[in-house]
Amino acid sequence: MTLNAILITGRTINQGATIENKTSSDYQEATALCELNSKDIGLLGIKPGSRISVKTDHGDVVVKLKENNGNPDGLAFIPMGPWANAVVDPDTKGCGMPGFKGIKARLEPTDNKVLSMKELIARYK
Amino acid sequence: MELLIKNGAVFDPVNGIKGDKTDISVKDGKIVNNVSSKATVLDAGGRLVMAGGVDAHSHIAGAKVNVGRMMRPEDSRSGISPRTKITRPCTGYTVPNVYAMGYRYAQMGYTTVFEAAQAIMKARHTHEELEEIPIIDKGALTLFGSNWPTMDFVREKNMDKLAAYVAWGLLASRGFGIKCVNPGGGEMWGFGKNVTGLDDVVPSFDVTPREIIVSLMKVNEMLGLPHSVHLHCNNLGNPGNYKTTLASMELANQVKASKDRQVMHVTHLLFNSWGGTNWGDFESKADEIANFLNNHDNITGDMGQMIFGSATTMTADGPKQYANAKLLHAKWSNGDVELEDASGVVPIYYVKQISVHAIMWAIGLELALLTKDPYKMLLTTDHPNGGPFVNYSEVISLLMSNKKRQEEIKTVHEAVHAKTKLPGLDRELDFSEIAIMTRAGTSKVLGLLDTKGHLGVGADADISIYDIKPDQIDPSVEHAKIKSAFSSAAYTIKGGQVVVKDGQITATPLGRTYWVDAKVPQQHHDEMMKDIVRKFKNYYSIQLANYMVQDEYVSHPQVIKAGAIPVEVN
Amino acid sequence: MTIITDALCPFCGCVCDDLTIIVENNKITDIKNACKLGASKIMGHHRIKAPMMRADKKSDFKEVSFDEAINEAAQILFKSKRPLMYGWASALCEVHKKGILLAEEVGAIIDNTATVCHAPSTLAVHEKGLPSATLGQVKNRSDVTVFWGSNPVHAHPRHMGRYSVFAKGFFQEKGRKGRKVIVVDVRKTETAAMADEFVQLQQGSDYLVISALRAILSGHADVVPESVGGVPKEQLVKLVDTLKAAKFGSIFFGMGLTQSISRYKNIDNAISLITELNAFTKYVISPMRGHYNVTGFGQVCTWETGFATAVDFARGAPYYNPGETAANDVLLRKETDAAMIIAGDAGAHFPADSVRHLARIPVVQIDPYWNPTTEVSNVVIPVAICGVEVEGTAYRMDGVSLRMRKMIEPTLPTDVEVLDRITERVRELRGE
Amino acid sequence: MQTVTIKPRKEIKISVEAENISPDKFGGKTEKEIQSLVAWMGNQKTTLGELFSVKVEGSGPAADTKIVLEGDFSRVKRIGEGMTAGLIMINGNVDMHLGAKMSGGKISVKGNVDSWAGREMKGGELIVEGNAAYYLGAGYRGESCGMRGGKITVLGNALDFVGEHMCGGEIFVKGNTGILPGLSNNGGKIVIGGNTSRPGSEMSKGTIIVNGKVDEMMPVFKLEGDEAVDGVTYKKYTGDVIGNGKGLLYVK
Repeated sequence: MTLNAILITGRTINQGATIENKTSSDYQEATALCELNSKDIGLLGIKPGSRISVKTDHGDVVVKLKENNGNPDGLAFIPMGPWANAVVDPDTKGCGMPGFKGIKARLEPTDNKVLSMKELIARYK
Repeated sequence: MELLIKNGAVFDPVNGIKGDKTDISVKDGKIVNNVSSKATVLDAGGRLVMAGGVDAHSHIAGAKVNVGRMMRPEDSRSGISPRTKITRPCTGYTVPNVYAMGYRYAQMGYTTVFEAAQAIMKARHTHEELEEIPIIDKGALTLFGSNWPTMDFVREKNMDKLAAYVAWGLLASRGFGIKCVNPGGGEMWGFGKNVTGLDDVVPSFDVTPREIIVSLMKVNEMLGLPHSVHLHCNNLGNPGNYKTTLASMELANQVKASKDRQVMHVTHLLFNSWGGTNWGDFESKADEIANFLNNHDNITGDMGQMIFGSATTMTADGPKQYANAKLLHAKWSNGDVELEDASGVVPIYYVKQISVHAIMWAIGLELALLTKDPYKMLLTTDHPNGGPFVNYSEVISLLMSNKKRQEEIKTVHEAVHAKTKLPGLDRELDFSEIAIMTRAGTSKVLGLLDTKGHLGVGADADISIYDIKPDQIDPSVEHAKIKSAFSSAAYTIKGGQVVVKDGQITATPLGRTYWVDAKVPQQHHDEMMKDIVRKFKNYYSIQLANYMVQDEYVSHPQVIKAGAIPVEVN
Repeated sequence: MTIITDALCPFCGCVCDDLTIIVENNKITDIKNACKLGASKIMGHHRIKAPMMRADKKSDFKEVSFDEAINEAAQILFKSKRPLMYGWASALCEVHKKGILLAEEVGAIIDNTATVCHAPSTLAVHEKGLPSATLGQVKNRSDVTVFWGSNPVHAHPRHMGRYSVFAKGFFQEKGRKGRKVIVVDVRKTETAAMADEFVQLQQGSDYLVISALRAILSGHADVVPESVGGVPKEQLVKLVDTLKAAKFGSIFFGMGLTQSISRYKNIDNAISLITELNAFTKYVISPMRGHYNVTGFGQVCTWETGFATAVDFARGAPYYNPGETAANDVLLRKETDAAMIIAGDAGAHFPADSVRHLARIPVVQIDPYWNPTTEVSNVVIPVAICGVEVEGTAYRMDGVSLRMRKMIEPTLPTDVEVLDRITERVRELRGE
Repeated sequence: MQTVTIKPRKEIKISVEAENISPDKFGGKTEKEIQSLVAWMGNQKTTLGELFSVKVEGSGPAADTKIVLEGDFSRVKRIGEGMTAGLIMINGNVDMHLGAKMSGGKISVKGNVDSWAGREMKGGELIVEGNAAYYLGAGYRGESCGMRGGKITVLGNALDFVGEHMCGGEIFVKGNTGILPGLSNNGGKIVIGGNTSRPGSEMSKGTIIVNGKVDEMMPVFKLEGDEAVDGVTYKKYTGDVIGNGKGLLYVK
């Protein structure tokens, strides 16, 4: 099952609290996740805590699913950080700011593992 | 380090020198009687020599100046020059970067400049910028006119506590004197309102602008501060405001000076000498203002001359700036400071063919030409409100040449004929009068005449030499030469060091920052602090312990001591 | 044991200055008044211990001396034709001054973390100005507080308590009870859950909704369609009435505006709304700045260069044009041929393509912490933590400058010392 | 008539700033003089001759100077900046700020142009056969006026902020544009052949004609009814109503 969603990224308190400790599992737990409401999670047919693949025109990444019923239908949220940035729209639109919010994304359950920060960045080398 | 300036045509009104060839000896940054034969000799070649220029009112540093830069990249991109071996890059015209501020003043022969307004809570920012302005000596006036402690102590009629607050506020802000902007209006603007005159009551504080002004003047003299209260009158920028200005100036009679200077300096009078009731019947009342000054000796003013072209208005007069932004459909920044004051920044473009602008331009010149004593009317453009300070040479040439004025009048809106007296004024200022308006007078008004604004023994060796031979020029006719010479000094000497030669920066020493350390009886201080502690606990958004400007921000201080003097107040 | 009172927090733009820090044997053992974010940073101990270098980014780092690392950093900058010097938000203003000087000397582009945060807000200020106020003005007066695309519960945990919602002030003696709180967002965030009114927009429709509010405010409700950005017109009309009824209103906006479609034009439009509301009553608008001194970099850069960030010194004079001179612009164009990343983490917070380019060019990192930027660096110079081990100036989100305390003695050099030494070495290489 | 042909000597990766590539700078100059004109590559001050081969045929003033750019100029900025006369023909793509502040003459591009083409243009003509990027015919940060005069034609598409702050002149985009074309239009004319979104926000004067689809209309326009322009019937809107704008927006 594929869920088409609009992806936004942003701060969370756990992302902030681990930001000066980015090699830690705490940071990964805080940021390598994607929040959807329970209805969308139901559409995906998996449970919170499962792994999902998030694909956009700009990249793909595997993160853990988290429930957040503050999200409207079809809206996915990934905390700011390297996992989110694997899939955001880099275009600065003539004003220097990449597209961290409002990216069309395709979400699917996956068995692939969530890469660690070092593994994720190693993909760019 | 010794320097001997020979063959200069010296204009030093304080010491009665009017163009005489006078040698000037310099040693260790001061002017001395004579120097040894080892002194470097600088031959002025008969050119005009004056003390370094002193500006008593200019917006050169601090929060609102930086907001001006931030909101005006289109201004920053003008006046760009790359770094050199000696200088950092320069940007901006109306809101230059810190380096351009210092270099451009020095290039005009100015060596001392006072920032006209800082809120105590944002004073650290002011000093951060002042620290990076090269060459010139500087200082900053501190806003007290809408501060809650000021208004509370005024209401309580407790001048001891008010004096203690001013003394503490000057220390907290490393400030030089009392600035009072649209008294009461800053607080009113907290809820989007304003005062309309001297007797409006500020709600919740139950005081009037009149009471604030008089009280601040009283404590200014109680403390024996070097400078007087520096007043930006209520109703600035409104047609008909000359009446408020005259009524405010009348208040100076209520206080006796503690030293040989005015008790009230009314600033940028160009914006406060307006007649009429609206933009249609707008007219100059500069004559009434000048007439008042001519008949009173306890009050001084400055022009705030307007320069056609781009300007950036910036003032602690928050409500005025919102009104300006609406009128001009211009971008608008507002900067209320909790418990203290307001501020606003709005760009403007002064156009010769707009009647109001043409009349404003004339008002500034009328003020200077109708005020008989140049010690009472300083030369400023209220930079960058009337226009950027780099245009002082334009103002000087206008004041020295009726011919130039008449030529200019032909190019501006005809309203200057019906609405101002400028076309009929044929007074032409001489070099001595210019020296007073830009040096001696500004220094006297600031209370710095012992070391600034003249070339007598003991003065700071701040000297400018201009490429004019006074005995060979008719400024009235050769006004273009006057303008050119005053815009770019042949030499500027700061503290005995040549910092400008042929208009080019040759050295960039860091100048000093003046601030006033005023003492009050401990008991008054303690009483006052009880109130301050309560305000921090309940109302400020920062801790008292983090409020005061630390020594680190004033690396080259020039501290002037002052203290409580018992004075008679009427 | 030493107790430091009224200490300042080097985490977010709130720069809370009421912390109490307990220090024993040069270690911080306890902290009072800090939020989770501040406490985690001040109490954190995960540090890079020594300078490191490597030629091949796929190989492991080797520890080197500071001299070696500083020399290599200087060589990289000296040889570069298009250096980028990025970061700065977690450093003090004293560091920014040194950085701008070095950028001038090596002809670099200098940009700060605002480029992925509130730089669009500055672009909007160029268009419309910034009607704002210090936070105490909000605390004492604001009776309508709007959070638009910002989520202080997560990003600025003490903002509401200290300044904007729960705080008691002179004209707001009742604190929360005297204030109406409105949240405009695409998600019902924890902040929205605490609001009196939540206006839920479709993602990316902020610009349209703000224009609709302006149209209604200016008496042109007739042209506004029945629904804008997913918000019923009726609710927009009611919202305008609520806004107008304030005695003092304040709007705090965040990345919801700066990063969505229309970028800075969202803020441009919001500033106009605030300006127009001032014709009715008092309103101010403020960006919710992220890092504790991201505002400071903008201030210093502005007074030194005339421009707030993204300043290109290639030709010796400052040139500014985000979209052309911002960090991601030049990284995505693969123009940058060397980078220095200091007090900011491009590796974590830039899009993948930008990080890919960083992985291809020489990169110098100056930072206390190991992070994704470290992973793409060749030279890593660890430094003392500003605001914990180094004192100096920071600007709170409302532009109030404060002096950060030193809580403990540093065991590593400061950013200022490192930048001084790099600058000195660059001058030597140039033969000066 | 003077014809100057310029070709890059090698691939350019770091953008070159070459405001000296302009008929005003080349007119009446010899090959050697043109080669010695300054250009910047990153922080390296260099010359046009270092970066490009320069061939000059004939001689003449700016107005009679034709500059032909052969090869890849996609990393060469500021070509034709401030030009007042003459002709520049570009056979490939060019980088940012093409023809910025130009007041006369003509620039013709076979390929694509990057952002800020025709920025603050005052006069003359700019023709782009390919696509344009952001801020076509727009202004500089903080300025109240972008393009003031002249004509820009783009046969392909353009991205966001076409004609931002326009105070005069005309822009024709045959294809689609990104969001917010004609933002704060203060007197210019923009014709869009294809689709766009959010046109005309804050316009006070001027005209915007959209022949394709408008994805999202700004909620600040008053529908005045149908009106024919050059024989084509459009829905006519006026606005932006917030500032009592007198702008005209025509949507098919």
